Amino acid sequence: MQFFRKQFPILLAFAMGMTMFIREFVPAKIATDLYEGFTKWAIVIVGFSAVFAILSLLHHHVNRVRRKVPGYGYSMVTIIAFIQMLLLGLIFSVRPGTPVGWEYWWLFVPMQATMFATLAFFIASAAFRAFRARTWEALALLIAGLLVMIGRVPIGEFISPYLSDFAGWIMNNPNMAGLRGVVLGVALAQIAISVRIIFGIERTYMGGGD
Amino acid sequence: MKNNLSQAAIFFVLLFALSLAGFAQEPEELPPAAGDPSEIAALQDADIVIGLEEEEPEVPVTTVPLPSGVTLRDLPNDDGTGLYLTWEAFPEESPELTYTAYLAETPNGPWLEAGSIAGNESYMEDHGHYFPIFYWFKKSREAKLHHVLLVQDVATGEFDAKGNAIRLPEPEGFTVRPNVGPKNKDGRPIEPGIIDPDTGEEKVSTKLVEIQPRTIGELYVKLEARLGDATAEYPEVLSATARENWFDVSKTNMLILAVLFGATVLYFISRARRDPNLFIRKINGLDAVDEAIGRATEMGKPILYLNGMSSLADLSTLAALNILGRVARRVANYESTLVVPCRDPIVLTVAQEIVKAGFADAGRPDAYNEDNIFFLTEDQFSYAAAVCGIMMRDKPAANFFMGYYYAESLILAETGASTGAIQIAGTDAVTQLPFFVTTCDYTLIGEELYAASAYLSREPLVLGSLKGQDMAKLFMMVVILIGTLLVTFGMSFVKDLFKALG
Amino acid sequence: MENEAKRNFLELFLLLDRRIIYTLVALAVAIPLIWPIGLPIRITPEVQSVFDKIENLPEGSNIMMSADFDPASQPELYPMMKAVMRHIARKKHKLAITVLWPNGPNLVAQCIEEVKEEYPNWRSGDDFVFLGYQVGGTIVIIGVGNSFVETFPKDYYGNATSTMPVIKNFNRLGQADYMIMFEAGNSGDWWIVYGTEVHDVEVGGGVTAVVAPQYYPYLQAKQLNGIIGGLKGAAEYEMLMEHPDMAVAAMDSQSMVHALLFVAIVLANIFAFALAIQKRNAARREK
Amino acid sequence: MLNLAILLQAESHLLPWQQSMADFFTGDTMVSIGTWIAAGLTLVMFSFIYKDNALFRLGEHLYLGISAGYLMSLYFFNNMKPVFIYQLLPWLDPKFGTPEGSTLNLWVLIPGVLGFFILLRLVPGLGWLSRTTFAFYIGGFTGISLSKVFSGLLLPQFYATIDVIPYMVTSGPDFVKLLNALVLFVGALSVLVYFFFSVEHRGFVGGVARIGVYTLMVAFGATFGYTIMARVSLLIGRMQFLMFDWINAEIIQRLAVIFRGG
Repeated sequence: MQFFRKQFPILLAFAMGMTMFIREFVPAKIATDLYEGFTKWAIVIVGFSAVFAILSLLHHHVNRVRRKVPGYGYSMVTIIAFIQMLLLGLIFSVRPGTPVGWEYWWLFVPMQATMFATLAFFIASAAFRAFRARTWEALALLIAGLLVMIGRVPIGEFISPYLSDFAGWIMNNPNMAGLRGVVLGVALAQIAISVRIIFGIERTYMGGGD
Repeated sequence: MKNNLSQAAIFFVLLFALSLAGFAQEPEELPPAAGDPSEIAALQDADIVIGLEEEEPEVPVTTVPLPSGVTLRDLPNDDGTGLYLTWEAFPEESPELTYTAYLAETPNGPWLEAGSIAGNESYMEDHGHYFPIFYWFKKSREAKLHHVLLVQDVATGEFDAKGNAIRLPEPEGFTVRPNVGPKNKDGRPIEPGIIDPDTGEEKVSTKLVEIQPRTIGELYVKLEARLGDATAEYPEVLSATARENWFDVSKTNMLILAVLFGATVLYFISRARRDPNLFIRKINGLDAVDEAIGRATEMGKPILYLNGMSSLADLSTLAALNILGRVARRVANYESTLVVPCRDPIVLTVAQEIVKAGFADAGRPDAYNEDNIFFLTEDQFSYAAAVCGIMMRDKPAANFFMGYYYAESLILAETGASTGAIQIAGTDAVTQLPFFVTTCDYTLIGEELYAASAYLSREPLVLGSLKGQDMAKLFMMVVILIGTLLVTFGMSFVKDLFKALG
Repeated sequence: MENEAKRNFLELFLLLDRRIIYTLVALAVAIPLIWPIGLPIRITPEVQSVFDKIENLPEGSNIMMSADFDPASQPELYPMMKAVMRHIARKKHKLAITVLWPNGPNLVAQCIEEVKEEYPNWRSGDDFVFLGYQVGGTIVIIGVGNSFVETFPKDYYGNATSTMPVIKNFNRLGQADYMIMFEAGNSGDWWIVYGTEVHDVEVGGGVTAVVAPQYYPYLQAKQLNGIIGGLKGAAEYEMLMEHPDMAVAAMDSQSMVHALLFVAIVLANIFAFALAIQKRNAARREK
Repeated sequence: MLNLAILLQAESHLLPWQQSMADFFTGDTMVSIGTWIAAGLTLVMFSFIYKDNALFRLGEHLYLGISAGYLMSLYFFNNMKPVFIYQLLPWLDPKFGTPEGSTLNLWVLIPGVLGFFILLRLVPGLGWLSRTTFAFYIGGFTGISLSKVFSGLLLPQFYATIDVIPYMVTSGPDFVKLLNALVLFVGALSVLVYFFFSVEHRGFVGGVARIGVYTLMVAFGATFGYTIMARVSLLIGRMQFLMFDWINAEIIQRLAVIFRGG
């Protein structure tokens, strides 16, 4: 029993990882069948994990209501909203022209869009009160930021085409060079993590579950 | 420091040794590159003669240059559904000259057009995926000398209800296996052209019947050259068998680099387990952290520490928790309190353990107060607003923003800056770094956060990966320098080695 | 020495009350919306190359589209997607649409309804197939690379995809002549790494301004053929389409707010710097 | 309820009752009701600027519930039904028997069981079963990503960095092109040096690292400028909605109609 709890998942991860890695270097038909088969199965598994994510969110809010945690009224709202959306969705489907489609467009979109639109006000107050060139690096950042901010907008192009050309130059050259260094670093980090997962050294993704 | 560079040198030598080996291994017998002199001469004379005679120009007899050295072989690096024709190219071939290949299953059977190319395109170096050794080692010397015409899975296409091809003229004699489509109630596959139960007559189904690319097996191919309306056929009918290849030679560079890099990471992780103090350069971000703690504790004001908005599955959250341990040890022997509001319940429990251990290490287990490390809320913006509330109320002298952040980072950093606190940030969220840099006194950028956590915790997994990635960066820098140097002097050899042909 | 009453102008500016700043921003947005200025919009090469690619493709060629965003970036990417979809409907290209972010499908469905009003004979099944949303992110990209029908047996509306005319010669990502992806995060990297690089498909990126800079390394490495960046990119595309719409209408306000923020940051830094010098001189005078 | 949902016909030919429902929900009355509710919610969410208040938290939780309900029915329609349920019980598909119908595919049972193990995490004591599923899925996916990150991300970006000088120089001797090439080449290399942790940043290496930092700062400057543009666009989008779709359409036009009509 202990084997299935500890060793088997690690062996399975190693076997799956190696097969799917080696398969990449084999052009034969069996390799493409393996690739397509794994993808079809993975989509079903991911479907269940998505349902699990929603159930655990619901579980969390139901607990808050049951234990009368302060602010459990908000959780009641979430649960009620969830149930009515699910029922209407299952009966009438979710596309525009159905109750869910209506709620999506007139309740969900405005709320989420506005939540992020509030950030514009915070940027404005930060512009007045917080964005300081505290160090030489911050000064370089601010100068580049201001040039791009004004150069990439019609008013900048109106003031002088050189301003917008220079903003374009910043985007295509220093910005590109800097972020390419970051992309190369991130790619290496991703590969390092993949190696650790396949060789069973990294197990956080397995999660507790016991 | 010395041994790190020596290791890099070994990899470097190994890679070059490999590429020299590539030189030695001559690809399968390729015909000599020299064009057939008589053909070219005939072509040039014809042009001059016509130009000279001024009176009534008789109809110019265009002789179509017949390709020479034509061979047909199984297409490498594919799943057994392709062959390729190759022949020498003439020095300058006009685009009007087109080569067409016809194929059949019997030497004189019905011929089916299998593809055509113009005179000045589709050379061997254009198909790097199928001819990697040529691309890597011989491209610079033998450019534009070998034409290639691919003969690949011919019988794709759609069949209508009656089973006859819609797109491709299908002479009989071809064996075609439509793949097994949907089955009806009693499990029999639904063939095109089923009887419609309601109306009784034949129902034309537009069902996609996906044709398996036929495993070509033994095939006969003939090549025809055409210039204007004059055509010439290569006398001999060639034949070859397509085979399923089991190793994609064009991905050898990727395989070697992946194995090398994987081995490096594993090697350094095992070394980090034996000797935790592998060398890592001084991270001046950590001095900024100590200095901020010092100034904050002088004023006796609290210190605020955030572990980011993401869960334990995120590397930067783990790094943030490592740095929290050090901050806790430093704050322990002063009077000021350490406030850690959390967004993720699991991160909360880990943070509590780390701070308790930190205070214990510093010999002040009594100073640890669990209420200072608490769960706020999981909603992104309410969490940010609640933290701003703490900043305004308790006026902490130092704010630490470590871990992964989303759009709300601006709200936190701006409120913190306006309270005049010293702020240190560390994140790998590229989109949020600009706001931290302009509003904080010091920012750990991207991988510096991981390096700081490796520097502090000396945890083999993080330390080993970091050193492994460093070796790969060293290798990249060296190859970029050499590759660019060679390329500016016209030798693209090193650069080609790193082209993803797969 | 300085008493509260005689606080000089520098400090006043730096401690400007938040409510004043907010009203300034709100005005800078509202006024140009009511009285538009009509500043000319300049086309950047990154947007031009995406437009030219779709314009020069022969009629009826296959285009893959992926809308990976949610209402949080709807104000930026919705006008962009609508302009590109209008262009594809006008050129009568075959279109296949997938959505990788869970909250996104209804935005695409709404956009299709609006484009259908302008192009009534643009029909699902014949001219486009809205494959809808499938869980899995990268796995869906790999699945779409293998076969649409197996990854999306039913499209968003519930029709079977296997019998759709548009699917007949457009059933894999590899069969696409071009791809346009609308990204609000790094799922665009997944499309490049697991989709277009593997199947050798040219791809253009319609991205929110937040992540636009991160796509320039792909542009220089020719893994992307163009970038439509933020609402400004959407406005440029609308101008290229000669069909100004929501994005173009917003450009004047965008300019005004940017000008306001530009001035604010510059002045704030200058005043803060001047204030610091003043304090240091005052401190030195005391010693 | 399961059958009712399955009775839904395809979009191209909606059932009569669906067509009337669609007309109702996209009709004028529902649009103007929707506009008023949306405007109200927009103002509620904007109230967050002043301070985090109860109404904002209510809105946030309402939005969480709606999104979760929408996702659950979406997963059912787009994922569970066509890819799993119909493969297991094809006769549930209203189009069964026709070419568009689904066919029995028992292979789907294996991922189905593995997926069910994940749901067992909700049951205390059975959670460890889900480790096999994670091992299968994440192990396999990691193998794929290990090779694809090389061929799709690392090598092309690395190749483009070496290719920088010729890519610029070959297109004609032009000072700007050469300058750009140098900026790209030196910038990318110096950023790599900055993120190199095995050598102390002193002397020459320190100098190159500083160039790296400043290149990064200009790159972050570009991100800074563009992020401001993004947030401002979001605000303009919402103001456009409030001013045109709500105030103008719902208030001014209606008043105008009353005055002209009266």
